[in-house]
Amino acid sequence: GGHATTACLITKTDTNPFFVKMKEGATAKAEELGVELKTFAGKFDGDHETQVQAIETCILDGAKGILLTASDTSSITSSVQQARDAGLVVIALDTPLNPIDAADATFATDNYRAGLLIGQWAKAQMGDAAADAKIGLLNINVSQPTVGVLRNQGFLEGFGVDLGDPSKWGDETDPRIVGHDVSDGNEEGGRKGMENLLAQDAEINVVYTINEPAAAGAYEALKALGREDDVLIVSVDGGCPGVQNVAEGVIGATSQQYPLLMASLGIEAIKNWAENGQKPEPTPGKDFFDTGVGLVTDQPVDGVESISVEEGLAKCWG
Amino acid sequence: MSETTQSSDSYESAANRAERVAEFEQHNRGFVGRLQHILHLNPSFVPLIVLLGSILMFGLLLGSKFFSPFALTLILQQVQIVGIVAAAQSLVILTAGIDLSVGAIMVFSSVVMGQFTFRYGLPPTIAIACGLAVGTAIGALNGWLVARVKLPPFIVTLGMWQIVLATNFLYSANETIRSQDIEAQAPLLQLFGAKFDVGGAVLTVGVVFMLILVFVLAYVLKHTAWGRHVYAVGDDPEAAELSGVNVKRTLIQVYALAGLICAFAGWALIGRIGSVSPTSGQLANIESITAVVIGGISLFGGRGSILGTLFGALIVGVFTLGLRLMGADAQWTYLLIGLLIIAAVAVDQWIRKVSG
Amino acid sequence: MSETTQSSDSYESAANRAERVAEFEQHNRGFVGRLQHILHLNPSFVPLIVLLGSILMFGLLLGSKFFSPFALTLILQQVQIVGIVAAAQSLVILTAGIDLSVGAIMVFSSVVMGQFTFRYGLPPTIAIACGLAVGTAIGALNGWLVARVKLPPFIVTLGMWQIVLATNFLYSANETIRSQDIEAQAPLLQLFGAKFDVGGAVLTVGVVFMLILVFVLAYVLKHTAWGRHVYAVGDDPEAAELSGVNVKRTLIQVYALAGLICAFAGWALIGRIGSVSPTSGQLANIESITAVVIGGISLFGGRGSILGTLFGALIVGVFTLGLRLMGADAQWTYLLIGLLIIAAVAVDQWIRKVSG
Amino acid sequence: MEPILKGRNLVKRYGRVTALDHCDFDLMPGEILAVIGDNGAGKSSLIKAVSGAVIPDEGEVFLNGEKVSFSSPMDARDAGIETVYQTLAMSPALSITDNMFMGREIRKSGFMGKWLRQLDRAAMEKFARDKLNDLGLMTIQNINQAVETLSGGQRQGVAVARAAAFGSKVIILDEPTAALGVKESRKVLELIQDVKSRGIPIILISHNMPHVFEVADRIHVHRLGRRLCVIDPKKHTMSDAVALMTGAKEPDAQDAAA
Amino acid sequence: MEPILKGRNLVKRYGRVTALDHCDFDLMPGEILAVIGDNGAGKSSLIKAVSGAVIPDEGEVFLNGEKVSFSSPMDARDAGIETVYQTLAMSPALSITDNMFMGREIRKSGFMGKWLRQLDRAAMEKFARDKLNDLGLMTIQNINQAVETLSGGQRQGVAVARAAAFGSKVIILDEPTAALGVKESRKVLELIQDVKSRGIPIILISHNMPHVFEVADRIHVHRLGRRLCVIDPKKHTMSDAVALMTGAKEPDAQDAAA
Ligand SMILES: Nc1ncnc2c1ncn2[C@@H]1O[C@H](COP(=O)(O)OP(=O)(O)OP(=O)(O)O)[C@@H](O)[C@H]1O
Ligand SMILES: Nc1ncnc2c1ncn2[C@@H]1O[C@H](COP(=O)(O)OP(=O)(O)OP(=O)(O)O)[C@@H](O)[C@H]1O
Ligand SMILES: [Mg+2]
Ligand SMILES: [Mg+2]
Repeated sequence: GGHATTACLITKTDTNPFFVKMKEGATAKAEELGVELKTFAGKFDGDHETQVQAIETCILDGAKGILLTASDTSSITSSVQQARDAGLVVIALDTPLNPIDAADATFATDNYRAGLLIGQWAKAQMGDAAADAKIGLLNINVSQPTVGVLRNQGFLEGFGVDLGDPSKWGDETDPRIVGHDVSDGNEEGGRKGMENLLAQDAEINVVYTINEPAAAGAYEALKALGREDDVLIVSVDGGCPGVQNVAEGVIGATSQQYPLLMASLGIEAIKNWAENGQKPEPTPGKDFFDTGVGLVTDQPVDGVESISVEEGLAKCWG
Repeated sequence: MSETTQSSDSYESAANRAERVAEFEQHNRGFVGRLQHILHLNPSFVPLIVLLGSILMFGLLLGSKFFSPFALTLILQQVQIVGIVAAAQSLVILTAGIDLSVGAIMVFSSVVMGQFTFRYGLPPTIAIACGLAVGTAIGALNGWLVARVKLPPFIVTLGMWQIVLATNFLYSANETIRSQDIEAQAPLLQLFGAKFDVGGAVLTVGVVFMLILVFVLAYVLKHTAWGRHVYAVGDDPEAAELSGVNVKRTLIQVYALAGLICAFAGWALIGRIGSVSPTSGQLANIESITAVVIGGISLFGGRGSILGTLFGALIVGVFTLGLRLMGADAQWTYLLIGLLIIAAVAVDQWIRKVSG
Repeated sequence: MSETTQSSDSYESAANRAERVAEFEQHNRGFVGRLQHILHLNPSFVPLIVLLGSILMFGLLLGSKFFSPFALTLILQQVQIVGIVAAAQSLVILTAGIDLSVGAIMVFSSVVMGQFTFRYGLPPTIAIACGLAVGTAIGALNGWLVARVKLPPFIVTLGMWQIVLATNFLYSANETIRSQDIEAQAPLLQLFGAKFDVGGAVLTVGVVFMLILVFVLAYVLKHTAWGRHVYAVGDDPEAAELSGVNVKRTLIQVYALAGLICAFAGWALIGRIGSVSPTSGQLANIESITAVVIGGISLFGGRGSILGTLFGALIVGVFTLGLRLMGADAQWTYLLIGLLIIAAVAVDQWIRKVSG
Repeated sequence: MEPILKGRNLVKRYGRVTALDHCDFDLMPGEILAVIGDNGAGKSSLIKAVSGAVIPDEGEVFLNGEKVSFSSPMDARDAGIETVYQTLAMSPALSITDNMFMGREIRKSGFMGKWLRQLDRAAMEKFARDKLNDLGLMTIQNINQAVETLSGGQRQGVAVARAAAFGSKVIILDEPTAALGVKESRKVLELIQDVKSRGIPIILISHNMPHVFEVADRIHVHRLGRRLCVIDPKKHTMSDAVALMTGAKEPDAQDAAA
Repeated sequence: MEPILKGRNLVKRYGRVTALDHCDFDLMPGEILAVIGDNGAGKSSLIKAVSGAVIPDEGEVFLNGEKVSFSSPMDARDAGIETVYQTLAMSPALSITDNMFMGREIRKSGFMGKWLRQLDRAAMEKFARDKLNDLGLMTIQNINQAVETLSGGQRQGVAVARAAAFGSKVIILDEPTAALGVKESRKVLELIQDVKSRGIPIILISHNMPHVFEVADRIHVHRLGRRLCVIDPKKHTMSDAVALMTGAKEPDAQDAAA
């Protein structure tokens, strides 16, 4: 249908449930509004080249707008500029570009805040024991994509650890940190990474994980040692299986994001741009439109705003 | 023409007068000589030596932290999936092929097992059988393309990798089946994760399966006709064909068997990570090929032993855990593993050369 | 013993009476026959046919959207990095090796160029020279390990891949150098991204570089002694050594040259993506090897042409863009590309067989 | 008498090269047929075409008067045709024993053999050793040596031993003594006589005229991809044969017809 | 007279197999030295050891009285020793011309050759064609054919042509006529005589006694990895030679000392 508005959705990958949901949200909204949607994704987290090619394809295809979760937030800006020059509206989803105004608008979760919330929660939850906690961190991979760094550093900040350089993980000197390992953001890597951390120090009692699949893997490793009940696992994402795991005590708390919301807002914005030439406005006081983060836990602590598991399940995206 | 015949016979008949079996000086061997001889006859012992050497090294550096039953069995557990997949990879590489689709077959089989149980409500036994069948079928298709259509294995399995992985994501809709659900409803899927104690060391069914698999394959490759054919096909397919091996059938069987083993790896994967996760196994190709090559099997086919592969996988496992224990951070570990892979093979070459 | 000598001579001398150069029946050829003959002599035309076929197919399916100068030059732009790296990969594969470190060398070289300029404030020309030197040095190290220490290329470059990539992350601290900064302070780094118009089609320096590189290498491989040595080394290194090729030197040169080309690819990468991003190029290995194999170079070395590699890279580029334009979503695109890789090579094999 | 193996009008082209050019071929029961001809005349191509190693572009092959079309060497082998190819067709990395028994391995008796399909290495090694001793290949020190470590002549000896041991209907030898020493060549000639006395016909390709004239019953002269003529070694001299195959002499009318 | 090429006490072991067992060796200037011996006696190992193709475990090699230690066949070639190995050492996928000129290609003159280092294919092809014609290898239809598509004998012919064309000090031929036809063998023998008349000494390994006795000046009899004796073909019969190399006869005292 050459007459309908065409929109593109470009995600980092389409294997991570988070992006799968984002795509579902966009597809549903596009159908509702009669927008033709084309979707693209990188082959792995950090696959920048495929995203560049996707933007070029969208320009060639005559799309009206692009929804983009960038793998490399600063490198992508030249391609984004090319698209904007060609008359497309480019909206960054989930991850702001660097600089943020490289995109026409940003509908994002604040990943740093997501990390911060679970860090604060974990600290409060442990109380005095937090002073000599033993922390293991399971990141995504050694190439340190920005989301991973933001979540990780947010968590450490929230937990009260001195960050060193906030643009990378691994340079902290706090003795409470047992180590950083990588998990590829999936169960397999989560288990292996957790085992490696446990081999370094079997007394680990706080575990940060990049996402809930990694958390599930870490839990399996702990279970194999019978230590699943004395370790606090925190995570980010808020997918339904993840929230379910919070309900069952696998994960202590998780920061929930709202990919469906971001995507459907994005489609609406493109439609609006195509028909009225209007660009969306940021959240007052911020330079982006914040789609919000919710800390999901059944053990709320003072000073950290959170929502219950029921609420989390109602809003989850799985 | 009897006159010419005789003339040729006349001097040649001189050859028939006496015969003696060749006896060359047999030089004496000391311990080193005997070791060399053993290594010469059993080249798979070379990676074993490298393995023992690296265990010893980390043992000396790290002491009881490394020499604990926990750490040592942990290595086995971490290596089991790669070990099983590498066994499949070894078979394929012995035929001078390569299988880039092993990881995809593994994870897709595990997804089939999980989804058939949870989406369609099939009994786990049937779902597992289906998963194994799917793996075998994909492998057989690989084999058919390699043997019959005569496409290069690299391309066939590269294409298949993408096809199977995409199918996997499309079919599973990227949904994980949670460990808790499996435990409650279909514990059979987690069979390979079952633990038992052997004198302080915790082994899992998956680890035992890996070990048995490797030994069975070693037997098959060495002591059955089929095994010899696999080597012959990899060594020189034309010569094998001319000397009476059904090269095509052997190839199809090898790829199908590799597919089946990968499907078992998929089952073992469920046991290891508890859940069914469609995003697992993305590094299985490269890790399995690494294990095979470190283990001394030639990528040109026909040479090497599958026991070597097991040792190869363990060498990588030992290094990885050892380095983490020594406190190297993730990026440094990554770097050092790269160095050590090269070093392990260099030592291997050196021992081979010395053992001449 | 003159009597015997004569007896042997007596019949053999009959051979010397007449001589005639063999002339066999030369069967007539029609157009098909002539085409077959051309393909037989120039096997690299086979992927060219597949390429033209696929362009035609997408042209018919997509019409002017695909047949526009913009779309067609877009393919060239999207393929340029893989094309350059695949040229390096071709050299290595022709020697029966494989280079898994190409992607790592590429990004690390680009990071060196960027960081030397921005961190140490060196003039861009010097920084670029350093980047090229680093790439060459890593390549030469690969070559030294393969040729002198006699390690398998797969392992050497696998290890080097990890080492270089980890070094890259450690050195760059995972920091991207932004396009705007480069444009302002060191536009030379973006040289390969410079665009010019050729009749509506927008070409970049990088695209032109890729094309020139491939043609120069094709010339060198076909028309110089060094090129023939590369083929000989890949064909049968032992025979090459015995017949007077300095196998070790040739290997080291090939790997070093591959490293240099990858460093150029790193420079081109800056031009393409504007910025210096240490996370780029992670798929360069597999994509370059795919292009090489689709292009008809044997992974066993010694056979094939580098022009084929260019066509191989373009085939993948055409498929990728075509499928995306047709609106296939990512997983479907992967699945179809997987299928098409296999199909492309199957067609290739078939044409070769028919042209016998 | 009907030939046991017959080729008619065989054509094989390799690109621009025509290796077989409408070639006929007959092997009579119980005979030793020598095939002689210049290098590149197409002798190996001919025997490859009749033994299933290449599939001819045109023409037909008959075994015992029945048309056969072998699609692989295995088919020919199953039909009782055993061939020593000029390239020897051995797997370099495998042992002598493995190579000799490739495709017809002996399994152990009893449980190990029946159920675990274990090979009977001892039996195979003994058999291999015996066959090599029959050929006088005494310098082979280790029967489990990889074939690639054998000297050129030793390798050829192993290939001949294999064919002689297993051929049941036709044995084809493509230059079996080319790399062999004087003693070993003698042994092969004896072996050929021996096989013939068992009633099995043999095709022998050789450039060694004294050997050919010593053992052959008939000589097929091959030239430029086809059969020039068939001569009787008792009625012609070696000089005649050489003159024919090099084109220095035209064949007599009755020979050419044969 | 000082030997031009001399080996002393050469030892080469392969695992359990001893291929050379304290072997001596002498090649005199301008002579044709034949090396004969059983299969597996170690003849090829010997010439590999003196031509740099294998590095002996023990022992020394002298060229023109000076100790040399070739670490690769290239070293030997640069010293003027040209060898045809039994395995022929050719790159199967490359053309005849490429193989003949491997490592000593001819470049075009002028700009193309000097600066673009372009090969002079026409000149190389002509040279190759001529050399093959000299050997009577007329059945080779296409000089740019890949070597792997040649018949066994054609391939050997190409290897011999290469050595003869380029050898300057010593030419070593390991069974150069094994796969050759009658006519082509004759040509090679003529070629050997021809090379000798140019003053270049030749080492000829062969199992063909008539050929050996026809051309050799001296015969080195190799047995069980070492030199058994050196005999003069004019003073001994072929039967003597065969008996010596197979161990049926002991050498005379003065020969063994030689
Ligand atoms: N696979 C092939 N590809 C191309 N040409 C080939 C191939 N095999 C053989 N030929 C050509 O066919 C012709 C006949 O070869 P063939 O091997 O049958 O000769 P031959 O009579 O056995 O010679 P020889 O006595 O040297 O073994 C030769 O010119 C050879 O170059
Ligand atoms: N690379 C190797 N590895 C192991 N053994 C070897 C190797 N090369 C040769 N041999 C052994 O060394 C011995 C001598 O071999 P060589 O090739 O020198 O014999 P030869 O006299 O040339 O025989 P032929 O006349 O058959 O060519 C043989 O027993 C052979 O098996
Ligand atoms: Mg032949
Ligand atoms: Mg020899």
